[in-house]
Amino acid sequence: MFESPTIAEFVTQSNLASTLPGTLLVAWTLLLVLVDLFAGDEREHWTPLGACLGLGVSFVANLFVYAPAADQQTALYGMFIADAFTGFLNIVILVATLLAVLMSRDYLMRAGIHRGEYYILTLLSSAGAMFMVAANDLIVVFVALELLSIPLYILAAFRSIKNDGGELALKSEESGMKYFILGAFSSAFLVFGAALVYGASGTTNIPQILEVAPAVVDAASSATFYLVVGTALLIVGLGFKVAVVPFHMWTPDVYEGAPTPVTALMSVTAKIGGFAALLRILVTALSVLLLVDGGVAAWQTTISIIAALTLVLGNFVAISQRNLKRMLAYSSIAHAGYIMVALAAAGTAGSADSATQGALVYILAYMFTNLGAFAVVMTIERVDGGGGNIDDITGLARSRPLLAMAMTIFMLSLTGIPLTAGFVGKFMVFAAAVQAGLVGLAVIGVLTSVVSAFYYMRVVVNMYLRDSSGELLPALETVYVRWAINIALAGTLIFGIFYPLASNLVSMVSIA
Amino acid sequence: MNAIGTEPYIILSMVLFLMGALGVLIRRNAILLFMSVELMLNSANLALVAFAREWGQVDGHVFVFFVMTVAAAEVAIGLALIVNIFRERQSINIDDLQQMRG
Amino acid sequence: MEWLFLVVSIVAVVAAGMMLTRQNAVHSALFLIVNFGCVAFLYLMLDAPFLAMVQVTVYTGAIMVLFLFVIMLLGAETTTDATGRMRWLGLAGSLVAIALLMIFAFPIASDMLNDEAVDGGDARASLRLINAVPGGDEQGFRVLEMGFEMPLTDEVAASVNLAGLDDGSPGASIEAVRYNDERARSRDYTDFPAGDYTLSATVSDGSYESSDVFSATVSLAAESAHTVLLYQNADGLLEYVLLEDDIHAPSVGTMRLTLVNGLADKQVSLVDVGQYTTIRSLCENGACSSLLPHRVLIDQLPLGDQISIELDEGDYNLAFVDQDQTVLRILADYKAERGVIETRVLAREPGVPGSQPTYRAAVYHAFAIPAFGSPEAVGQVLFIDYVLPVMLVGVLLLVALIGVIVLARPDALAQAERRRINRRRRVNRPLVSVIAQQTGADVLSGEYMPKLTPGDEPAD
Amino acid sequence: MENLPLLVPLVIFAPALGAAVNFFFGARLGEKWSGYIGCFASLFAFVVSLLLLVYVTGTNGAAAVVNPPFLDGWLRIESINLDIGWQLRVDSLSVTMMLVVTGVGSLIHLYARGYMHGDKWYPRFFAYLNMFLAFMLTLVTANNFLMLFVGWEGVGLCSFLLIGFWWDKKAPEGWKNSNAARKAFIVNRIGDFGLLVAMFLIFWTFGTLDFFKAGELPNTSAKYLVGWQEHNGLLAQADDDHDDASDDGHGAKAVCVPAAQRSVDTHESASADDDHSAYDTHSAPNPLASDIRNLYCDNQHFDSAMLGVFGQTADRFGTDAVVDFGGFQLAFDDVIFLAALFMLLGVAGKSAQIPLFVWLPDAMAGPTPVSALIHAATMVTAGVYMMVRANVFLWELNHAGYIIGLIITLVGAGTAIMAGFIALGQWDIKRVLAYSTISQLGFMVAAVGIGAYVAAMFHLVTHAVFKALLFLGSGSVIHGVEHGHHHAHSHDHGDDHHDEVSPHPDGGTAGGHDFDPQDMRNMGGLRRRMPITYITYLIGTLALAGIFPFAGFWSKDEILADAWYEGFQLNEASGFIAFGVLLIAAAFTAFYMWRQIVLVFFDDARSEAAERAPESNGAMLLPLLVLAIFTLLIGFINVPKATPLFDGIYHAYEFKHFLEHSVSSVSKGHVLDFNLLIAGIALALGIASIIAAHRIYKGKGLASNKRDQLETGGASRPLFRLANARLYWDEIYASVIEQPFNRAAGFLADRVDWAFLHDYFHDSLIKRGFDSIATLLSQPIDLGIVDGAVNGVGALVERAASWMRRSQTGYVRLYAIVLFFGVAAVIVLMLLPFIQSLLQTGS
Repeated sequence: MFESPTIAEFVTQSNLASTLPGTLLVAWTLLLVLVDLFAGDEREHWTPLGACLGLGVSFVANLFVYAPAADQQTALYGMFIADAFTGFLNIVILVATLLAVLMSRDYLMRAGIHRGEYYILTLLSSAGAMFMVAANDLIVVFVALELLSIPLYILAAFRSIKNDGGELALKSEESGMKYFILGAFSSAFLVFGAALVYGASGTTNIPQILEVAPAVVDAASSATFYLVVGTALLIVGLGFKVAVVPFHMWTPDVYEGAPTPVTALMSVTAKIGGFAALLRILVTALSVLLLVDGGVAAWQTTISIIAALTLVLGNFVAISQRNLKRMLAYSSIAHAGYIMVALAAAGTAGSADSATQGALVYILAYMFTNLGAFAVVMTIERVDGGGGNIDDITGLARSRPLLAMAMTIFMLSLTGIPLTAGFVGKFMVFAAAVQAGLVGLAVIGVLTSVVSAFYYMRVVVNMYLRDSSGELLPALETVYVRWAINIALAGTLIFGIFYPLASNLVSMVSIA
Repeated sequence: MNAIGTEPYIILSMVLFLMGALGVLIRRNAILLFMSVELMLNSANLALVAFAREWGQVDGHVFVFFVMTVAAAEVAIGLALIVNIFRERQSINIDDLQQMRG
Repeated sequence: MEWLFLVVSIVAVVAAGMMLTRQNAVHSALFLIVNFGCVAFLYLMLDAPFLAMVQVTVYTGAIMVLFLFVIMLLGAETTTDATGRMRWLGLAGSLVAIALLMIFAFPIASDMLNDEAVDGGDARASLRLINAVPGGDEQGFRVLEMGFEMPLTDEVAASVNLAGLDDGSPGASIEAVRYNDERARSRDYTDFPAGDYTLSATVSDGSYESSDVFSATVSLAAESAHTVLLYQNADGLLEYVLLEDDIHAPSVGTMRLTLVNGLADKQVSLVDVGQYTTIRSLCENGACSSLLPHRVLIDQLPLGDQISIELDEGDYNLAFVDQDQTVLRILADYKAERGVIETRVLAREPGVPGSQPTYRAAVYHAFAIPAFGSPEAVGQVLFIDYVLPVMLVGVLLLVALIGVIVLARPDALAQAERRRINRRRRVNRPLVSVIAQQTGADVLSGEYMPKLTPGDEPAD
Repeated sequence: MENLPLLVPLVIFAPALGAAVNFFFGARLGEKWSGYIGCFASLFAFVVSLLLLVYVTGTNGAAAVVNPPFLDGWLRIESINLDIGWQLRVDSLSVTMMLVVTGVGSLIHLYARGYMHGDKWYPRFFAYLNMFLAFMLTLVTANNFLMLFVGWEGVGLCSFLLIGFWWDKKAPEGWKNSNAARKAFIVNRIGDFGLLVAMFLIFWTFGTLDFFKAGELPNTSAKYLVGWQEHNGLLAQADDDHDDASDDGHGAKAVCVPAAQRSVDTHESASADDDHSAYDTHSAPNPLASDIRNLYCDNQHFDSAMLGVFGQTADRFGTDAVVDFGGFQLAFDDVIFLAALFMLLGVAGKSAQIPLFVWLPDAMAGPTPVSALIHAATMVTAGVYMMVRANVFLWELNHAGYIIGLIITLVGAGTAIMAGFIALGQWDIKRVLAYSTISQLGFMVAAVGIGAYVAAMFHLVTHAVFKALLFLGSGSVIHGVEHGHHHAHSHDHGDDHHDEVSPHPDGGTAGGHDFDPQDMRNMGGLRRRMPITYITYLIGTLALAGIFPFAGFWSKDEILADAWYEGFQLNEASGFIAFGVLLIAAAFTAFYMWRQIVLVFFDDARSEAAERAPESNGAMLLPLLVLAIFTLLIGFINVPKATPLFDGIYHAYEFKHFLEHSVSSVSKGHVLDFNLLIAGIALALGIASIIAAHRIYKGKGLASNKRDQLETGGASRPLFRLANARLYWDEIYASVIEQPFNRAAGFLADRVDWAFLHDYFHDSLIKRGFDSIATLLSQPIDLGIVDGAVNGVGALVERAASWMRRSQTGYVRLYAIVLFFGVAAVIVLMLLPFIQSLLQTGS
């Protein structure tokens, strides 16, 4: 007979304590479902407040669980890995979600689609991201990825619940559908890739794959083939989530159509989840296996090419965009390219740590900056969907000087100007790339960031140096949104000016 | 008993997988698109089960179990989206969804 | 078998092809069901009966029915594939797919030609250690090391190490099992590849670190489980015995009880003594001299030997007796649960020298290997090792639930609107009907309604 | 004295604090206090700079590296061994720059208080100015390339903000301002890219970005070590310390440096000794250098990797060292050459050299104090400063036969003469000065090219003073004319118009009519109306024209003398080029400046506004006077050896000796006596040009139709037209490149491809392609090559982008197939390395 452990045994054996940030968030959200059910219409602000509180609880739990000196440990029978990497990214995810939630309430009220389920889905999606970051098994990667994505599919289509046939509802619906179809399509590739890796190595546990992989590669049999093709398909499946070329096509459409806070959220958490899984799988499990020549992983070429394509395409197409959300969508593709550069750098033996740290700092900087930019875009959007074009922000410096200043700083940070967080991230990524011998990639990165100045600066120029073309928009600035922008601004500047902060935070991170 | 090796199953699953992928490319009916995705997932499951037998572990079976559950969740959401879209546009032709582009 | 596989796979591929090409969505769905059925059949061929069942019920039974339901609900059987845009997609996609298939098939096929046999993977064997040596008895237990006999003064912690015989690769090691670990679990087994090994055991107590007790060469077969039992022989020296555990599930409705004798000077029997009270009265003085009518289950087991019996489900009062019919240990109200595999090791408890020795019948559970691919097999892994994904999938289903409710219930928002329209209709009915007459539509709500003739006007 | 360098962070923090206060509380403080704070912050920084000067002179040129504790480890990535502190460097070079920046800056702050009076963004202006100072000082005090880059970017940002300061003006003016700002920013980004690449190369090569490590002297590399030690009596000390290490005292020397190298170096330094080398009197043992010194003499294995970038360069240059770039290898020397080239690109951007000079004339759209401070005196010289800082690179490269010096000289001299020529034909008073600035920057760059680092720095300093003077003077003139215009027209148009007119003096065109207060055709006769402005402007002009004894004479003469020496004594091509070209450019300088004097100040007023122009107020005149006095005196800081009249009165080459402590190449260079011939030629040319200009313009005013005298003259007309149209570069491009292309296009399109793929090929590809090339090429060059390039490339990029954009059709299935192609591509890519091994098993 199968002996099941008692609850107490389960808690101790499974090391449940180290999964607390995620599990607490899930549990809190389940409570929130009940609260939302019984709170009634007149207390509908309970759910967003509860969501913020839940994020705070999870944040505190995270601080306790991932104390600075905490060692790497696994939990839940090897499914979950708790290390500095997890802790750091958990914080980034939680802050991102908090900002998105802060942005959401006003937007939903304005659009007339305020429903408590929105926050529940948001929180569960973030919980999915948190588990994905900590995944130590391909199965968990897959399931957490779906938990991350499926709420986002729904949220992308959230405007359509109003069902008034308006343009925005249609766009939102289309966005959700496109995201869903392509997401499911790419998930299938991911599953097949995982199946092949399992077939080659006989395990789905990431560290165990690492143990088995060298022998598999040496065998040069069909198992090798499974492993390589499986790796390729894993790259495809996760590359879709992080929106790198050529798996990026969904991004602009989905970003444009989805409600802006959702766009902001998915542009960050989905990328974090995807990159975390890519780093864990490629660097941890599949790095050694494919070290073909001179300590360079065989996937490095592939990742480098993807990174270069992403950088070029993302930055160049962004130039010709008029819609701010679309521009930011392409810009987010481009930023995925920069993180991809770090990933490629992690493929050189010995530089995995610096590359990972660079990627993490980049993600941190990108999180603050991008969410801030989206928050600004959201405030100037109109209910009917107007106001999101680059020409609509002309003269913003006059009507909303502080908002314009914030946007300027976000744009500078996205460009990578010193003293902003964006520069710190770019610097660390390029430094890692150069150290890993990817000078060409670093040069492409620098060149494309020069190109990126072109369209980011156009926003600034439009705000400051041009007269307003039409009537000035009644910008939406309530306390919530203002707080979101303030936090994002503070993060962008603090991490930009006090450089050691970011690099110290990630200095313990090591996943190789 | 196991006269047939793993490889034929894998090849079969790859064939089915690629047919599913092809279905996503050529069908315009959104529901059929989903069915094609289901076919892809299903063929991945077949590969997993074949590998599980090869390794003599049930981990592969467990993976299949999760894939099935996730597929069920995805189908629920996908069909809800389709119904929603149909209500708006009286069409589930996927090519009609191209309001956003460029 | 080959032909069966060929037929099923051809049907599966043809069904998939039909699914892709049918214009009618219902037909496509039905062909997909055929395909899924074929896959379920393949699951059966692959020793996955449980998954085959799930495939049929969940996929074919639930998901595809949902598909069919939605298709018919929307009346979308033949939603136009007629728009001629991007016809090249099919061709280009097929070319890439064929190219990919070539890439896929070539190495696999070449490998298949090289090696037709099924690679059974690494066969695993399991091993555990049971320590039946109590410490603390100064007169008794000794470990022979370097020609000296040393008394063991404290509890003995024993360790076993398996080293591969051929290549010296580490097989498994089991650390520091103490005598007091009386209740062992099925998970105490350590898995390692099957093969020949050098087995060595060490013991240590409070005063002596790691003394080698012995080493021996053992051959451990695949899919087997072994127990190393450490006991003390009649001379007070430590010995071991390697017991092969029968880990296959016991017969239906029974449990399997294995008795191991860890007592040097006794031959142990296991007897079933009907009534509890009688035993109790017999042994009030701590000395159970003889037993009333009883049924002997195991008779006269010598030191280090083991015997397994199958007990029917139910309550028992069991007693261990020695060759002199002295009761060593009584298991009152013993519950025999079906499916349990249990090992009882009779050993002496540590005690004060000179006093009456007491005995214990330590219990060790063994695991029962469920059949590969059976629900038990999947379930065991699922709910222990994969508890995290199970949790996540549960949350995911909740998400799907919420999502469907949110997406498919726009009426919640529309209700207020409809109430407003209805209210207006009540008030302005005559006016609305006049307008509706002329336009054929309800201009206020935008909803279409039948034309009203003048005679239909409400009377208010 | 020892602790004085610890003050150096204040130099940055004072302006930064001023900027922050003005930014956040400026509106509440009001104009008066906001101005006070700005000026005080600047003056405070100036005082600190003076204290640092006291330190540097008092400790005989000791360099100090200050590492503010709270910014320690500012940039640290342990995994790749990167640790860049916010180190501030105090040595003679940085102190020179600090003094220029804060000194001129303070005067301009004072001036701006008067000039910006009444502007609605007054506090913001001072906040920007202070912020600029903070960044500029960050740049000059940096001890590593990264900090330099931070400052470099920061001043670019401030420049952007200040050029576009009046972006909110009415339509044409505001647009012009904002476009100018954008152009400056984008062009500078191109330069920054060069600098970034150079930084990457340097970091890759040296593993550090520090110029010098703390305590390291400019000459502390293995090559120069012995000479340095011997001359400082350090070897004896080292011997004492290591008696037990070696019985023979000379053995200890060998520990430090290989014997063969030692003898050579000793010889070199001995010969250098005759030329007042750094080693004899001016370089006392540096108290902070003790640890490095121990490093060399204690450590048996000298490891140059412990040095900064320049120390390592000096040590490894010319050896067979190679730099491994992962995939390929380059010789160490070649890498330095590449880095220097990329650095030159950065210099071209920031210091407005060919081909990136185009932003600077447009930058005159900013307020005049900004033009004076940023676009004449300080920021634009950052490039020259950086090259002087990197003199070790250039020195070593030049002496190893690389043509970097020639390239730099060509760029600098070409810029000098081209800008000088264009300045001849300009009407806008500030635009003349802008081209003059470009021309003078060309002088400095050319000086760097021929290895005359001191001359470059010297000219930088003097130019900062007198060009600031000229700009401020021009501001005063514009201010006056503008006010005169208001007085003249307030009667005609009534009060409502008066209100409409923007209070900014530069923005005269506001209000809807065409009067341009910057156009010299509207001036004349201001000598009488604005006497103080006139006098000071005259002094500045004479200095710029290189007339004895004003500052420009000394610095320009030194550049020419160095060029002459380089060309005629050493037979270097760069010297010939520099000498010839710069001499002509100097003549141009004198001519266009005197033309300006005559047009602005002499003769009769040519407009009502000029007739009524009032003298500026005291706040503006005081800086003019101070700068005029400095213009008279500053040239004497570096009087050459054996100058008649001055020999013995002044220490010869005071400034050179001052710089020797930080610019190591200087001490290795030659030392020239005053060359009467060259000075005479230059002076004669200058005076001749002035006389010529005077004869041409004086008394005749402008010819009919407000045309220039040169334009009416038969022979000079084409030349003037050429200058006025900024050399017709657009037409040249059109005829040389565009027409043949069009002809070829026509041939291909009409004959070859007419039938074949006509629609697609002809219409889409060739026609559009050539159109875009034509568009690119026909961009008017006066808007700038790079303006054209930016727009043209921008257009191409936009076109490519929109092509890529069109692939985003919105069809999900298309997205899916792209994804599918991606899958195939990734699989193939991943399989490539394994195919061989898989094939082997397959066969």
